[in-house]
Amino acid sequence: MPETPDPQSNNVEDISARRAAEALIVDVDGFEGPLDLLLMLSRTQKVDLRRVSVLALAEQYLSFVDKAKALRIELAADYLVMAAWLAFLKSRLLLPPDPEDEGPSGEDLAAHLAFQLERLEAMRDAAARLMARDRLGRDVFSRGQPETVGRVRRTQFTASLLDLMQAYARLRTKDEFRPFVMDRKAILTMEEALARMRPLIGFAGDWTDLSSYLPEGWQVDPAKRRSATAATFAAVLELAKAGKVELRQTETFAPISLRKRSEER
Amino acid sequence: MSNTPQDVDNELDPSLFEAPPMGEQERMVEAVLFASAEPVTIKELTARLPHGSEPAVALVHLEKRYEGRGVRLTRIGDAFAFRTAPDMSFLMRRETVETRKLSRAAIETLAIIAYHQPVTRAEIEEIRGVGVSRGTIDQLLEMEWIRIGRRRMTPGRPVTFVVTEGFLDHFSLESARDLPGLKELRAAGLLDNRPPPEAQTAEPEGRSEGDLFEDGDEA
Amino acid sequence: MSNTPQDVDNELDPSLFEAPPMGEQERMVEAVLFASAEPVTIKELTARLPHGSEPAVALVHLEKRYEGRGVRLTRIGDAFAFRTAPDMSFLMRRETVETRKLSRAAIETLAIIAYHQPVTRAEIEEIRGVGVSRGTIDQLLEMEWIRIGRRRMTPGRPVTFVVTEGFLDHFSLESARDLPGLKELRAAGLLDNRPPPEAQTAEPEGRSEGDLFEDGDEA
Repeated sequence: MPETPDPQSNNVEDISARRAAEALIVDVDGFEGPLDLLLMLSRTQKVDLRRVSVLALAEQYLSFVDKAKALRIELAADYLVMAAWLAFLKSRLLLPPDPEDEGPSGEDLAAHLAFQLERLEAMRDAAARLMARDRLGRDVFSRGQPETVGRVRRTQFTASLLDLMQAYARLRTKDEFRPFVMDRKAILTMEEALARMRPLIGFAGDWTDLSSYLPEGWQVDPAKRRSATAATFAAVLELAKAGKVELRQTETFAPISLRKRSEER
Repeated sequence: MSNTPQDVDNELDPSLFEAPPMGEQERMVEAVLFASAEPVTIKELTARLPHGSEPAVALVHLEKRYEGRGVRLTRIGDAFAFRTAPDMSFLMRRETVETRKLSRAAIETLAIIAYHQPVTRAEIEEIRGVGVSRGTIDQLLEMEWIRIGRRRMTPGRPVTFVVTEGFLDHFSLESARDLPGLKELRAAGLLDNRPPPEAQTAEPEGRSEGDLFEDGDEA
Repeated sequence: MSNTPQDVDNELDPSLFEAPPMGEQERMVEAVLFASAEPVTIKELTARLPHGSEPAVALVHLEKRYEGRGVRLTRIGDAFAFRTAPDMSFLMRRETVETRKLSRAAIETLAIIAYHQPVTRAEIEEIRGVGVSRGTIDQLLEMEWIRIGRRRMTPGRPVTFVVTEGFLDHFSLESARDLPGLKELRAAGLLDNRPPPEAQTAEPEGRSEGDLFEDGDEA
């Protein structure tokens, strides 16, 4: 949250607005989706949400997306979908209405967006008020020593809905889980492959076929070979990401080969 | 406190025994509620107290007796429990239980369920403008703050979510009607399920406001 | 009740603040005793109440206030606690219900009945991939979570099982149709969890609790 700017001084406001904009750019991860981001941007307009300028908001959002792109920040798809929609909305709001056009007017769309923002803000506010209530175990407390005086004991079996649903889920997906549970012996994990590859790559000065790195005893049985290939490939990707090796594949489905990265010291 | 216990299941058995005097009934309700950490329903009180007792009346007396004390009688849905007075919380550091910290997404999802119930997952997502992440609903179910309600009678018959008595108990609410700001939100139209303008042709979904807090479903 | 609280650890801090009025102290002691999981000593009360309080005096008032009530202030060694009045013990009997988790066999059988009702025993066995012992079905029948439904009009006319109102009540469901489907379970993150440790072959240590109530049908 950027600090609220001092209304007295334009200069301060300028700086903090800029800071807020920068914070936005850096902190895309902090947003719970495009609507949340729009709500945040709308606060810079400092008006009642019912009077928010959706046009200005659309422009702010679009410039945010541009800046993020310039900084090569990868935006999740839904942010881009929203950007496209806002660009469309902007054009609707700016151009005179086309009588041929069937769809809802720009004003209708803008009004709905304003409603969504207001509703989201209202729910935020409600959530905060809810969490601030007197809460059991924090503000109010139940009897610390419930009593059980009588000697009549009756066993009652119980289960929660979650138990029930999980039991059912477990049953219905038994087959999906099978490879994990039953066939453990034929699985090479990526960690194992990685542990194996790390000392080996020091020797890979020249391009070498990935398949030559499969561990002993894992090359013949198809199931084992498949698992070992997948794990080794994943391990090699990790190593490539860490800058330790280079990978090469001359065409689709061609063998993959690797070598130690030359700059590695 | 409107249930009169007489008409619950005693028709068969014309009072062979006198019900205990109200003062005694009050003591009994007091003892039962004191002995339990969980809220006790009027129905259960009726079943446990001697034949012919009127726990609902006893509860009114009891509530008055504990007014302003360090411990109070609180109502949670159809049930009652003793709880410490909120202004005593500063003494309770030792009893305070660390509640699992809820994510912002979980808190908002919970609020949306409470204020819009019964509400489908798609509606929650529509309000938040973002998918409900895996595990959020799961976590709220596990905490027993929400439960599955009736399916919505719309295409796909999606399940709905509603809040539980445990939720009411945790947040010191007598009923979901007492949620803070509920009336204002409703008056401002912010609890309406207003479809986006594109969907003008779509069906109006048959959800009036009255749908929000249906309680005729104890069937 | 002899300790005077002043001499405990307050020498450093000559009473800057007035002690709260006795009525308030009484409320505080009441709340602390109520919420505490164990009897509380005067020493501890002194440490927890605001500076200058006299819990020993407050306890005397409190004891008087609860005289003849359904709950009493009782002394246990050096400590104090609330206890239900001895003549109320007949009401406490139902409190001692011991709850145990259903065995895995039972919960799975129950889940299948809930999702597939009406369902025959042979069908249950087919879905579970393992025989269903009589004990499991009997247990669920006895709990009144399932009942016998209509006979299936197939050779042998096998009985079917369906879930009861009691089942719906326990799981806070409005109808069995409100149970979420597989897709919804997945969306809620319930299916993507790795299989529970019990599912990993039949390692003996993975089956602590379920084992206790095993009814021998998976052996």
